[in-house]
Amino acid sequence: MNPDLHLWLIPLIPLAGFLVNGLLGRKFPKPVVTAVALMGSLLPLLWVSNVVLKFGSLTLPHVETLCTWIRAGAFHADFTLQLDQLTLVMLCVITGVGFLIHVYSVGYMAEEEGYWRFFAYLNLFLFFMLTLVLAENFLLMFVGWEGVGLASYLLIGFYYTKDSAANAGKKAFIVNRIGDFGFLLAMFLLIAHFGTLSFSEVFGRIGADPAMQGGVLTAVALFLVLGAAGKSAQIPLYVWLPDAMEGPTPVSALIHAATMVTAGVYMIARTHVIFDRSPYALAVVAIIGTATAFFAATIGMAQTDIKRVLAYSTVSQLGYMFLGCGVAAYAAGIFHLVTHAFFKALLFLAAGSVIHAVGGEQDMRRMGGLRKKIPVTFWTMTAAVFAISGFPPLSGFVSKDEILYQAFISPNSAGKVLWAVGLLTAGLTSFYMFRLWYMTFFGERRGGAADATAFLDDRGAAVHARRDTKLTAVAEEPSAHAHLVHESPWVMLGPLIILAILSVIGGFMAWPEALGGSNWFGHWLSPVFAGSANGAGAGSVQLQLELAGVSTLVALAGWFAAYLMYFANPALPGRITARMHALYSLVANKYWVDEIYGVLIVTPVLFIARYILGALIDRGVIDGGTLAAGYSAQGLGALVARIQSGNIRSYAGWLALFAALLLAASYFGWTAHFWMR
Amino acid sequence: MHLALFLFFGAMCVAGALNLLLQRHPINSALSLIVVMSSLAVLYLLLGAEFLAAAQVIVYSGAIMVLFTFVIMLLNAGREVRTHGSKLAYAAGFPGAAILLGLLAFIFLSHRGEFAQAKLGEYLVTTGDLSQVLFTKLLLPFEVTSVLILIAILGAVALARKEH
Amino acid sequence: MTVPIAYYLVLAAILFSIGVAAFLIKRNIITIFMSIELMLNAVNLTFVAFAHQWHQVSGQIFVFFVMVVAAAEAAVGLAIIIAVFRARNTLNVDQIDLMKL
Amino acid sequence: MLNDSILTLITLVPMAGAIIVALLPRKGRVIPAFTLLVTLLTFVLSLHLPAHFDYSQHGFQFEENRSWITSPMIFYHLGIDGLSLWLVLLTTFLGPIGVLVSWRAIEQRTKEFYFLFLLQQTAMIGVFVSLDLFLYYGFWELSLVPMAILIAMFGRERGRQAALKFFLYTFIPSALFLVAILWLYAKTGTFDFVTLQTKLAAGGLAPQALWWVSLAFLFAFAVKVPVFPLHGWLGSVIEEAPTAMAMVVAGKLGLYSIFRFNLGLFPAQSRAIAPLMIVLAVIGILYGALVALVQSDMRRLVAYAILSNLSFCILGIFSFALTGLNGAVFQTINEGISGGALLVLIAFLYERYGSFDMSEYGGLAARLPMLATLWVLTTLALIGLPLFNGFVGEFLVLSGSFPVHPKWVAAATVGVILSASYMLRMAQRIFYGQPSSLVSGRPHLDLGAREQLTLWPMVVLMLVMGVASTYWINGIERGVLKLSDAPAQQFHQLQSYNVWSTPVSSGGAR
Amino acid sequence: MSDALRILPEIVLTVGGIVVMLADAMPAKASSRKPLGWLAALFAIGALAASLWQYQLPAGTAYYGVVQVDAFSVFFHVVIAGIVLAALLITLDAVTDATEGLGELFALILFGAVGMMLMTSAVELLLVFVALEISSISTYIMAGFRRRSAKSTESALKYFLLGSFATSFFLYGIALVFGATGTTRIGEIAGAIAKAVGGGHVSPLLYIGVAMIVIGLSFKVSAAPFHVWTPDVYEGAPSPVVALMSTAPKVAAFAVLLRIAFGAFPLLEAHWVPVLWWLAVASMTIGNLGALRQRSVKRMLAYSSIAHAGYLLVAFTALSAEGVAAASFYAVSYAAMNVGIFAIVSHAGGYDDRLTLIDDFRGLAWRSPLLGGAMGFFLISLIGIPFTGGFFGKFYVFTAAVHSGLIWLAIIGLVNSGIAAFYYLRVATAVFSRPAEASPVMAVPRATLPLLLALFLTVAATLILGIAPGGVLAGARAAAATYPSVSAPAPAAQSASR
Repeated sequence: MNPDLHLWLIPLIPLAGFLVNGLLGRKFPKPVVTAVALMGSLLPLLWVSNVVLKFGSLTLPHVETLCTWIRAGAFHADFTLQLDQLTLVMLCVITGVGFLIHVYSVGYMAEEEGYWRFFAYLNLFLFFMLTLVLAENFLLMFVGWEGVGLASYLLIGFYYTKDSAANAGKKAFIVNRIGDFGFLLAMFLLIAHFGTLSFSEVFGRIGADPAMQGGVLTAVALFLVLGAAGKSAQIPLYVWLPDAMEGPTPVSALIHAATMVTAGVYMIARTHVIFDRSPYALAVVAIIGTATAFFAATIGMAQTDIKRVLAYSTVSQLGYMFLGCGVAAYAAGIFHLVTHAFFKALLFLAAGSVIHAVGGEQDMRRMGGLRKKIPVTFWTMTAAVFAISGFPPLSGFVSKDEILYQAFISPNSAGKVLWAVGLLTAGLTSFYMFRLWYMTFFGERRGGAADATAFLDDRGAAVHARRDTKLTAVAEEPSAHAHLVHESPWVMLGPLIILAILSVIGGFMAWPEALGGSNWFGHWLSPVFAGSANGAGAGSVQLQLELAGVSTLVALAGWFAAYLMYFANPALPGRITARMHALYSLVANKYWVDEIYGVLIVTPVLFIARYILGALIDRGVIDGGTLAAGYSAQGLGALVARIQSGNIRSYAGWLALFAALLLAASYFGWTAHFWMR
Repeated sequence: MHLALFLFFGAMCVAGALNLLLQRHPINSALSLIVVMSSLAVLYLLLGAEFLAAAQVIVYSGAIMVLFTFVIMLLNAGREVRTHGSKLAYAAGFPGAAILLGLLAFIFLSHRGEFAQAKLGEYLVTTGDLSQVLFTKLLLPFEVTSVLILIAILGAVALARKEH
Repeated sequence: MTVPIAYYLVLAAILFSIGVAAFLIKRNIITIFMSIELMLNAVNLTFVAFAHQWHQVSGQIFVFFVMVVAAAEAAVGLAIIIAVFRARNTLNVDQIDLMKL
Repeated sequence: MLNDSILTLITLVPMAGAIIVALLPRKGRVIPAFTLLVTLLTFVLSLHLPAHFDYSQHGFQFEENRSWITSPMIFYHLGIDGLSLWLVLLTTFLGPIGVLVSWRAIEQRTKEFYFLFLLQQTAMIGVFVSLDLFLYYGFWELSLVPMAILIAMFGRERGRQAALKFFLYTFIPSALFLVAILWLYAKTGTFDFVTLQTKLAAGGLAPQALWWVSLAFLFAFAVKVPVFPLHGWLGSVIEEAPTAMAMVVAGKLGLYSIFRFNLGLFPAQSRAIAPLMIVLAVIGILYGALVALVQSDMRRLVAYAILSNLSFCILGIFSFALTGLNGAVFQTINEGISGGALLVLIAFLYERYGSFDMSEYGGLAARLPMLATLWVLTTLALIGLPLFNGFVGEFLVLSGSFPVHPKWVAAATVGVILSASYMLRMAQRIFYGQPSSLVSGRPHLDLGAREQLTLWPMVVLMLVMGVASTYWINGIERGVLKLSDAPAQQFHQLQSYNVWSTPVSSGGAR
Repeated sequence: MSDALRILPEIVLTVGGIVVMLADAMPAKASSRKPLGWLAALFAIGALAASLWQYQLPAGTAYYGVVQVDAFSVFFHVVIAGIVLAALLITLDAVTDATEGLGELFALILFGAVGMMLMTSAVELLLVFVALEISSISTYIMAGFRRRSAKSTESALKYFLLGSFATSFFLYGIALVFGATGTTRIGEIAGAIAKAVGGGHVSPLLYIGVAMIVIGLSFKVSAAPFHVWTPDVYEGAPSPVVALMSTAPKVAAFAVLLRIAFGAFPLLEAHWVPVLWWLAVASMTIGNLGALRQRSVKRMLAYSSIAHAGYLLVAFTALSAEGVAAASFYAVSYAAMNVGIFAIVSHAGGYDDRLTLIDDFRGLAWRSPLLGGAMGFFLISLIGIPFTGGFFGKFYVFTAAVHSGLIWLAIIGLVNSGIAAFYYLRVATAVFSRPAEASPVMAVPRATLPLLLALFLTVAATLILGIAPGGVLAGARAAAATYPSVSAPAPAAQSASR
């Protein structure tokens, strides 16, 4: 019998924070807002750690039912929370990283108009994200699922006076809706077949019937993948994530790197029971993941906006996680999720610190030589770069290698191919990360004070926000920064350092046996993924060592290439791009995917809506039909009125004729009776 | 004898009626209508309605037609011009009238047998018999006609009253 | 030597139809009114004929009433005609079609 | 005991109020204030219903049954069940809100306006509570009149045409509807709903004729809802009508009637026509959403949004699944609240800036934060975000009808994407970006006390209904249980149905 | 003496007419003739009272069986008395002291009423004929009462000429029936026909006789295709007169039609019912379609009255006691709402029709909510919205039709009433929409006492008929019960249960 953990407190505290700030924040002085917001993220963290302490003594999964939410006929969905290892991992990541980013934002957003609004939204996000991972049934999970979408919509559009931000927010929400469409259909199928959405019942029923393979489960799984692809920005629905960078940098770090975008991975892991029964769906997941990883990495190589590089790298890393799940190495996927949360959050925050330092500049071509000026940022960033590029023994190395290894040994026929592409992607990753590293911190400062101000408008967001909210004093601030590049305040650096440490040592949680570790993390998670047979590939310590070596070499190669092109010989990139210009422009323009979607989907839909449905059918057929009916009646009316010539003799003639006819009729009995009835 | 009289005066009637129809000047029409009515009076006699014959001559040919001619004089109505205000009158009316005539004639003749034969002097109604019924069984209608007359007077006065 | 009632009826029908035709043809209001009188007379003849057939006085009395009514109608009708003439200064029925459709 | 006369009270209090309004002096805000009182009183009275409603039984409650006209046998028979319970509440709830919205909007001829307004209330409540077919028809027709007159009298430039269109669209079908009623009476000799139900269930009537009768019923109701091809009146009415009327013109009356009569009296015929209705519903959902996507006049957008949302109800109704039926009723209530709230918001915008063209707006978020907040909340409710009422309704409808018509429902679910698109588009046009010339020209005053009083109840209700839906469903389910297919049958459907037409327990789809 | 009692209302009215006539003739002090109107109204009330009093007379005939006082006749007496009263009030409201011939007008109204009442109680075709002529001639005269106006005189002429034309058909019909049966008493005719049918040979004269009578009467009730005179005449005649002649003579004519059809020719049903079926369909359709395009309110109402005649004929065709009752009821409700709406039209337009077009009425409700509201109310009743007399009228009529299995007739009729809604609404929406600046309605005078009284009468009647029709319906049923021949379910009834 488990002790009562009051899990519901974990999501509800941030909700309270949101309500307080959201309703009263406008009136509050800044410190109060800050306090409320930090409480809204710190208290859940403390509560989670409290749970962690009790965790050992729990019988899992631990379930808490609060009350019924929806009940109709046989169907019912409750507010039910559950706790198991997987949930706990997510809880730790969300609350931990979440809290750090809250702290960071206190510094980063200090001057922003709508400070209170920002933190209210941030707390709201935490609420929904925690609901998502704590949910014990699909429907409640969907609450969080849609909710985080809402929060991200609000935060991306935080600088609402800026059209690009507004559009980005709308795009994110609608694209996510496409994913939700899949999620909904998956739920409908589950209801149709199991009459319930509770994880335990659905998975129990599936587990109880080993004969149940593929078929409907494949359908469910594929719809779920659609949902996951939307949330986790995988092909074909990844397009919203790069645009989402319109939001403030902490948002990018928290929502679009560390937590929300990983919800898709979490969902697949959570519902692995279904995927296990559908190798087909699993293959789809793996392929999508790998393709996305590679595809995004290539785009990442050609980006010049520091945040966009990170955005594509996020997409790419998420691809790895999908790959992990796709080869049924859920633990590996989740572990990469964790490490990625560390170093990618770190990267974003550090980038934010850089941007902060150079007064709102985001274009790497105008940076450089910042190494000395902002050392802390530099060193933390360096740690992150090495981690993501997969240099042992950093966290990224461990998690990514595990995934590649699992892919290699997976019974999946395409396993080797997946592994190869993954490996190549790893090289690309290390290339574009070091490219970023060099362009930002080494060489000479390319963007001067003068142009820094000139580029304020590109950076736009905050500045526009300020302009029209008439905070001229603040508007001056970034240009003030521009000519003396300076390190960020400690409230921002603190989180950087913590995350840096985590990125460095995080790997040891799952240090593979091959290297004398025990993969504690994997074993600890295994109860959750018990019975996913596909996972057990035939591997060996030897093989894992070899693969690790290979990937390390690939990473080094990527670093070396970057070194050549962006440090040793800066002219080189220009020549190369000139040489294969077509390819370069293709990549630099992100394969024109947005444009293609525009031409293939958006434009036709709008055209049909406006001209076919709106004009032709609605105005034409329906309104027209009404009018036609009206006019035809009027026409008949005119005919009838024609009788009324006003001439007495005509009238008399009329009378005479019909009198005669009527006489004849009634005499000969022409008007038969029967059909009148 | 009876048949001859009938045919003669019947022909008179029809001729008068047609003349009424053909004449262009209202006076002529009026005169031809008098002819019709007088000959009808004779036919009434043949059918043994002596009081009606008298009334016909006095009331119709006398009073009413005089009134007509008087009005014609008053408004000195001239020859009517054959304006073409109505095609329907011909297009619909004449067929109508024709069908009417055809139908009635057809019925009357085809069922000739069901009707009695009119024999001269076989059935004579004296004013006495008439008043017998008129003042007993049909007293109320007789009284009511007085209201009708009143209305007629009122109306004539109200409508034709002199301008002022 | 007799005449079938049917002949009288047919004669009446002829007169009636001529009356109708006259109503349709004549343009002068007064004449049109005359044609109505003609129709009434035709009806009267029918009544008398039937009265003879059934040996029923009421038929003849009916005719008597028709005459009275006709007289009243004549009075009123001619008054109306006079009013119309005063208002429109014409007796041509084709020109009296102010109100139509 | 209040229970015996409560329905009469609720129905006639507005009428009495109307008569008093007609006698009140025309000065100051006497009349609106009094009307507000009357509507509030009605609402309070109606609260008696859920409080004393017996959620454990299916039949009609609070019944009143007196003889009204002896020949033909017409009874003054009132009563509600779980189906009508919340619709009555919805109507009385929207009463005061309608008054508050019109408070400033109607300045001239207030007496006439509020007189007719109260008359409308009576008519609508009457429709929901009357159980005698004749009485029902009476209220049904009566509900047209004040509506049409108000549109003509207080509508905007083309109000007259709109009123005409609205009236004819609804009146001509209800003429056929009347023939159907008369036929039923001729055959069964009763107008009483309950008796009629039993007699029809007993059978014995010419099926062919019954089929036509049910069609006549359905046609009249479908126009009133409106269902897809019959929505010609909706746009112009929403455009022209005063807000208080636009809020109540569509949806609940027609949908309730379909529930009560088509499903209640002609179960077999309704099931026969169901495929067609499902298709129309799905078309309606997508069609409305798509057309809404390209509107720039806010009211027209709302009109098509309403069409789209109401089609969800139709979908749920003709799935005959218990969940779907529950969802349909719930969604009907949602539509009344959320759609109404949106119209109110638009009206308030118009009172400030005098334009319905969203492209003229922009950047209002900073100027009218409260309005913006409420707008966003309403938007979220309308696009069916979980924890809002809209989600519960849509989810129940879709999940309930999915097993019956998987492919069509899948298509309908696309509406979820589209609704988000057009609602967010409107919000963005109005609140995001730089302030437009129209906006920056005017002084910007945020919602006042009266306006907040109008909106908050609705918004709060949206959230409460989204979280504590069971409270409503409890009643609704009692009402719709007998209308749904037998649970056994549902189970059968679950078994027999399959997505990829490969048996559930086969070797998978590879 | 008892005979006199059976025609008491007629006597009262006759006396009243004479009194008014004489008073009018009184020279001097007669600056204003309006008091005469009030005097006439008093007599009308007297007649109303007398008619109501007659309810407690045992049914029976008088004057050698030429008049028969029964539930049927009394019912219509009451209706006509009521209409006349309202019409007098409307006239009082519309006319001015300057209006010429007021005395004659009031007297004529009363005298005309005598004829109409007698029509409903006469069972001797001769009396029917005379009474019919009384009512017709008086209306001819009234139609042309604005003798300086070209339109008024023209309408009088048209009405007169065509009316006499139709009368001669009616008369011919009587003649032929007389020829076939040898009598002009309705009862005896029925007997003779019964004998003939029993004998197996029915004289063909009867068929066309009936047909001609139907023609004559359908002209009087302006049923299509014998409606042609209606629009012109209504348009030209003074509005108060139209209020009277669009209702009272029609109601009377319908009473006669009912009396003759069910009293004399029930056995020839197979020959005249189909005719009526066609007349009904034609009237409804032509009336409503014709009204669609009208721009003048009075013309529009003329067409609508044609349509309403059609609805009434539907009840006829049902050929059952229920149908007769429905017809009687419909007559009442039609009279109430039509008189009412003409009250407003004549008030707004005045005796000499200042407002004629529908658009002239634009904004009446804004000018005077009372008038506008009342007009709206009557229009709603004409459309047939529940809780008004118009609705119950239609309701009973079509119930009767459906009961007799005339589904098609019911559908046609109700679809027609749907079309009808369109043109009524054009007026209604005009009345309620905002008036243009300086539009004619703004000159509409305030309601006078007689108008208020008239409106009260009509609105109350329409409303009571709409909410508690029980009383009137009982009367109508009693009236229907006077025809035992139809009280038995008509052959239609069985065929309905197919």
